[in-house]
Amino acid sequence: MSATEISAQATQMPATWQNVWRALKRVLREPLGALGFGLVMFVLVSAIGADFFAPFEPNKIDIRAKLQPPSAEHYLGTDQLGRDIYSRVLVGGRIALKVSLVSIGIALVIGLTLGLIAGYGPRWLDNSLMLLFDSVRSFPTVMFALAVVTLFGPSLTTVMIVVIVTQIPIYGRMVRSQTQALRDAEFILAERAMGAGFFRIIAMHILPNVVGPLLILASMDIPFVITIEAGLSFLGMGVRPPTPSWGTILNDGYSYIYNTPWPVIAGGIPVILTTLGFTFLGESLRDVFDPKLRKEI
Amino acid sequence: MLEISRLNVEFTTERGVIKALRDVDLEVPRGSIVGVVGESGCGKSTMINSIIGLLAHNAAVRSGSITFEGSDLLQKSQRELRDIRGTRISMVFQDPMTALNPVLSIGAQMTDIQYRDPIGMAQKKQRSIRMLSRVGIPDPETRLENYPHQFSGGMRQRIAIAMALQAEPALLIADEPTTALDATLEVQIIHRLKDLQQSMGCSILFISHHLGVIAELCDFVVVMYGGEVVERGTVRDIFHRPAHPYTIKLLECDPARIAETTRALPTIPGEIPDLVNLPPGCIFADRCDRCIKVCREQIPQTTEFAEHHWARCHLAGSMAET
Amino acid sequence: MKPLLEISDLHVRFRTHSPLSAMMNGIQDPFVDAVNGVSLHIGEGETYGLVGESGSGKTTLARSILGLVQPQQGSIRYAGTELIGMPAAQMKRFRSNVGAMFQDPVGSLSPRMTIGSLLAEPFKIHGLSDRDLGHEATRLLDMVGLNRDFSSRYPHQLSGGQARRVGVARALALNPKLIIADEPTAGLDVSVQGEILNLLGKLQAELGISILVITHNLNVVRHITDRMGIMYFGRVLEQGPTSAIFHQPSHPYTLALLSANPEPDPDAEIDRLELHGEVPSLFNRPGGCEFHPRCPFSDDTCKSAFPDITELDNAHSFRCHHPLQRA
Amino acid sequence: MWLYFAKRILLGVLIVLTAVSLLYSMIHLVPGDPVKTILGPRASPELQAQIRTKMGLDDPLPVQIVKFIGRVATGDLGEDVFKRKSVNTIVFEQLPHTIYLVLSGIGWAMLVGIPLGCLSAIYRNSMIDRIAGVLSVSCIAIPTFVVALYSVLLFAVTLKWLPAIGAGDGNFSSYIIHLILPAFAVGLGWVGYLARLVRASMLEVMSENHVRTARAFGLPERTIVFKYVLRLAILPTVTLIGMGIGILLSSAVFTEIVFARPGIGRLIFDAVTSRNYPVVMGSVLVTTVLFVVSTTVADLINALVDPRLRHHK
Repeated sequence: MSATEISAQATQMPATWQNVWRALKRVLREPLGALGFGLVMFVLVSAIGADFFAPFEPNKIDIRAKLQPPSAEHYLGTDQLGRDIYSRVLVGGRIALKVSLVSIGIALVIGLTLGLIAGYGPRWLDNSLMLLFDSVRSFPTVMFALAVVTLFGPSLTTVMIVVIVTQIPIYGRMVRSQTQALRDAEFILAERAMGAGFFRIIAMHILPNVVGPLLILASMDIPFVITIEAGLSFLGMGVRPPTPSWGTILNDGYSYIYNTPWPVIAGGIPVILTTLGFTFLGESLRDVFDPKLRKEI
Repeated sequence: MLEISRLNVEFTTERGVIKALRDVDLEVPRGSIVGVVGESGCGKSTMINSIIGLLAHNAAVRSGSITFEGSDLLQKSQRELRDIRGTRISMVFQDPMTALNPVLSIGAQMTDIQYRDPIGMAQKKQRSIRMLSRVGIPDPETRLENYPHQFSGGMRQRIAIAMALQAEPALLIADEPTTALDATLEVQIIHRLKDLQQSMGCSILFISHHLGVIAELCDFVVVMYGGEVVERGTVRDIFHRPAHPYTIKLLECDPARIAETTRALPTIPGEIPDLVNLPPGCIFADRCDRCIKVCREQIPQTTEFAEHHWARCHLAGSMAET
Repeated sequence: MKPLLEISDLHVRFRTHSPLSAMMNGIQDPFVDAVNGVSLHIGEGETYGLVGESGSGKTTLARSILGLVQPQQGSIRYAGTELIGMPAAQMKRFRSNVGAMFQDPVGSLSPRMTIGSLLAEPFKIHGLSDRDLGHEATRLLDMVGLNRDFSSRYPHQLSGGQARRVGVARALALNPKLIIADEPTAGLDVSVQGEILNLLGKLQAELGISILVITHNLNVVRHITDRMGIMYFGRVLEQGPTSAIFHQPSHPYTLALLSANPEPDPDAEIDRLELHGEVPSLFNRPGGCEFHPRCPFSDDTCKSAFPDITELDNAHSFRCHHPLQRA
Repeated sequence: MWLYFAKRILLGVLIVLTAVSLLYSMIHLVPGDPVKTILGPRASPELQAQIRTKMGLDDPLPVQIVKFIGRVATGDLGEDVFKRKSVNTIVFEQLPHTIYLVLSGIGWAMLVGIPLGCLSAIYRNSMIDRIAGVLSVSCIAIPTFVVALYSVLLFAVTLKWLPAIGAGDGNFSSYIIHLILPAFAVGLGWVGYLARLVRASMLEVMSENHVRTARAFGLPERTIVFKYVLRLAILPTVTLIGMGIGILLSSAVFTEIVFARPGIGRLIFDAVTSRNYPVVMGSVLVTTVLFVVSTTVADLINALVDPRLRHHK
């Protein structure tokens, strides 16, 4: 039996809890999958329990203790206002996760709906939606984000709007191409011949086959969104001070990079660990479920 | 010329070790056409891939030998095997739509496979043109510039045959070359193949599940089932005096052999056993209606009970007579 | 025999180029005729075999009967009712009268549903969910000779033959009067092929249904059909009782097809009509009789005019200017 | 083939037009008066009216869009109302710096990433493959601005090997030296992307039947890899690089800010900070066109290499 046959079986695996558990075991068997899973769990736990773990109030200013290197009291040192960077990193993680999960979730639902319509609906609707998607996609993300910031002003909501608008075309396009491939599949013809209507075919026969790959794709986008949030906050276009964010920690640190390297190092590492964790986990999930998915970005 | 003896090939998978080929014996005499018959999962493809040394990564030859022109192919290095492939042994594959490189012209691909010959480009091209016209491609000179997608399925299969025979190999392995084609084309290609074989004097190992094609084309027939060769003999032996119960059943099942119109077609109930957990006795015992006690306990040995006619069955000799 | 299904002068065309691209490429006729004036009828309890090579339009014909493809011209009447242009609601009710089987045994089953829910689908679609669907599923599994445990399995866990049985069960779920089976034996080994055909035959004898079998396998047609038609390039070139056609074909193409089916006997004497060339592309439809470029008997008439129907006795008819001599 | 080219280019133009209209309507449909946004709430009503007329905001939206597109089509991106300078001049002064950055970034990424991907595919599941796999995933995972910050920290602040700030004093070698770190930061992620993609598509092509045919004819492994596999496997890479220009332009914003380099990313950033909306509009537009042009060119290259597309009607 060839590897492709085995993977074909894996993609057709129905989503029961038993199978989720089995897939997780396969992910954990891969060293990188296990590492990714571990990192993601670590980030999730520390973000959820940020208030509990944080030794200091993240916005508490202590000018006398500014720009300190790591110590037993301040694990990651302090910033230019003497705030404890470790506490700020923990709370910043919660914001990064909130932004990415909420905005990807919204983009997923909208992209799925539009993609199904484009893939199964009439040709003209497909063409217009595709043109719209391609046009939105042609704005370089950060440029587009900056343009949006000029209008709405920098805020967390602005970041989420940018992410939602730029992700919808990606999910929409993918759902559309999968839907089109399924539309002419024999099992869809068989259902149509039996008299199944439009909504029944979409809901019972196309949706279940599209959702799995889409979720894997979305999980691989989490690091991208975290990067966007951190990046915009770094530029001062995202989260407003004094709210802690990995981006603002880096921005503050950058101003003092010639005085002390610690804030930049401390702000960058959580970003790297989180994106690495989600990327490793996403890649392993994809390898387990659907190796053919997303050869291109 | 080609002789496979006691070949064992296994695949390592997540489910366990698949014993894909077990003690396979096969012989292709010089200048003859040997047909291999068998249903899906019988090990035909694994056998071909073992001969040309292109087994999958998770496959391993456990024992046995494949002797070709006096030396064992299994003992050869990848490099030596590569020198044999395309010169002494050539292949034609099943699916003509995907067997050729889509972004290279036919001419480029035909020239590429002559890379060993110390002749000029123009001569290589001339040779390609000659070969294409021999397989019946009209206007070969201009068609050489075309890409595979500009040919129909039948034409592509002709091109594949032209490429395979260009180096005048001693052995041509044809893996279901006509299965994907329409019946009227199938006949054309079979006849062309036979003509070419006779004029070039090569041997052909012809894999097919179409009994009619085998009967028409081949001199000898090998019947495979569940990773074993269960019977082999001349084409007349197999079609007129089948000895193994599987062969008998298989022939009975073919509706083309049933002269009287009937709505009750014969079948072989059951399925091939799991090749990971083999039954202790004969591989066909579960589906065999002549199964006796010894069949479930002992693996039958290959016995020759008439000249050129072997079967792997405890009842072999006695069956042919009845 | 009263005809259950009557097709007359059916035309199905597909657009091959968008209007814009046709204009830019200078294509006058951006369509291909997949089905080109087909007439045939199937009686109650009858099995009709439609034979043809790839691209002959047999699958398109089947799909137009199932309402999956919209014909441009002609009529399809089921038990006297015209299907073309039927309102959607009525069409849905009609569908419960016709069961369909598609080529790929596993691929025609929705991959993420259990066999049990796949068998319940027809009832749900037609608003019959109040029945005991579990009971219906076991009834259907029994009918096609599958164990009841199959209910909880998924399509990819089945072998080709088992999946095909599920396909038969689904086609028969709503007690249809007509079954349209597109290549019912495709992808099956010879030893399993017979099981499926026998099953269909048994169910037909018990339930009195009509079957339209579409296949390229002449041996299958010979054994299981009462009448047959041979399609080439979107037209039916010859049709009539199966035994008559096998015994004495009139169209050269029929003979070529029959003789292209080598008998599995090394000593058989084959009196063969071998064709040259290949089926022309649908885009370059030959004028006159579409078969003339490959026909050994063609002359100038064949190049210019498409032959009319010639009726023989026994509802045997063909379209050819130079039919084979009758012995 | 020409028909395909014409169609593809037409689609590109259509995308640009839609994108411009979207951008324009978005800016004008948001709640709040764009003039007030630009001038701040304390501007005098006369000044507001003056700017409003100057920007053509009195017309209905579709008319404004058509007028705007017409103006852009003639190559006029409007005027920077603060500096009283043509936006064209401002944008095209900065654009070359960004283009050099993007090209050198993708250039080194290609030089490293493509061979790395090939090696991984040829020696699949070997040690090289595993190490290359971890490396490339890590490269993808680290955001550009973090790479930029860390490389400033390491190479400029700590090791003092390379300059961190600016684009040099005008002479060529100094420009190049100042380009090294930014180009490294911009390209690092792409090393990973390209290596992953080349590996995946090579493995896919290698499993195709025609490669088995080539093997069965005993072609040398070198010919098979470079002529039969790579030629097909490179096609998705071309598409990726075409799409990549858009992502690279985004990375350029961060890189130009961290390294205080001139360029269009920095221009937009400064314009956003000072709410200089005609400049924002103009430069986003130019980058969008750049992106559409690069994806279109990638598709055309694909069509040239792949005869199946070339003969497609």
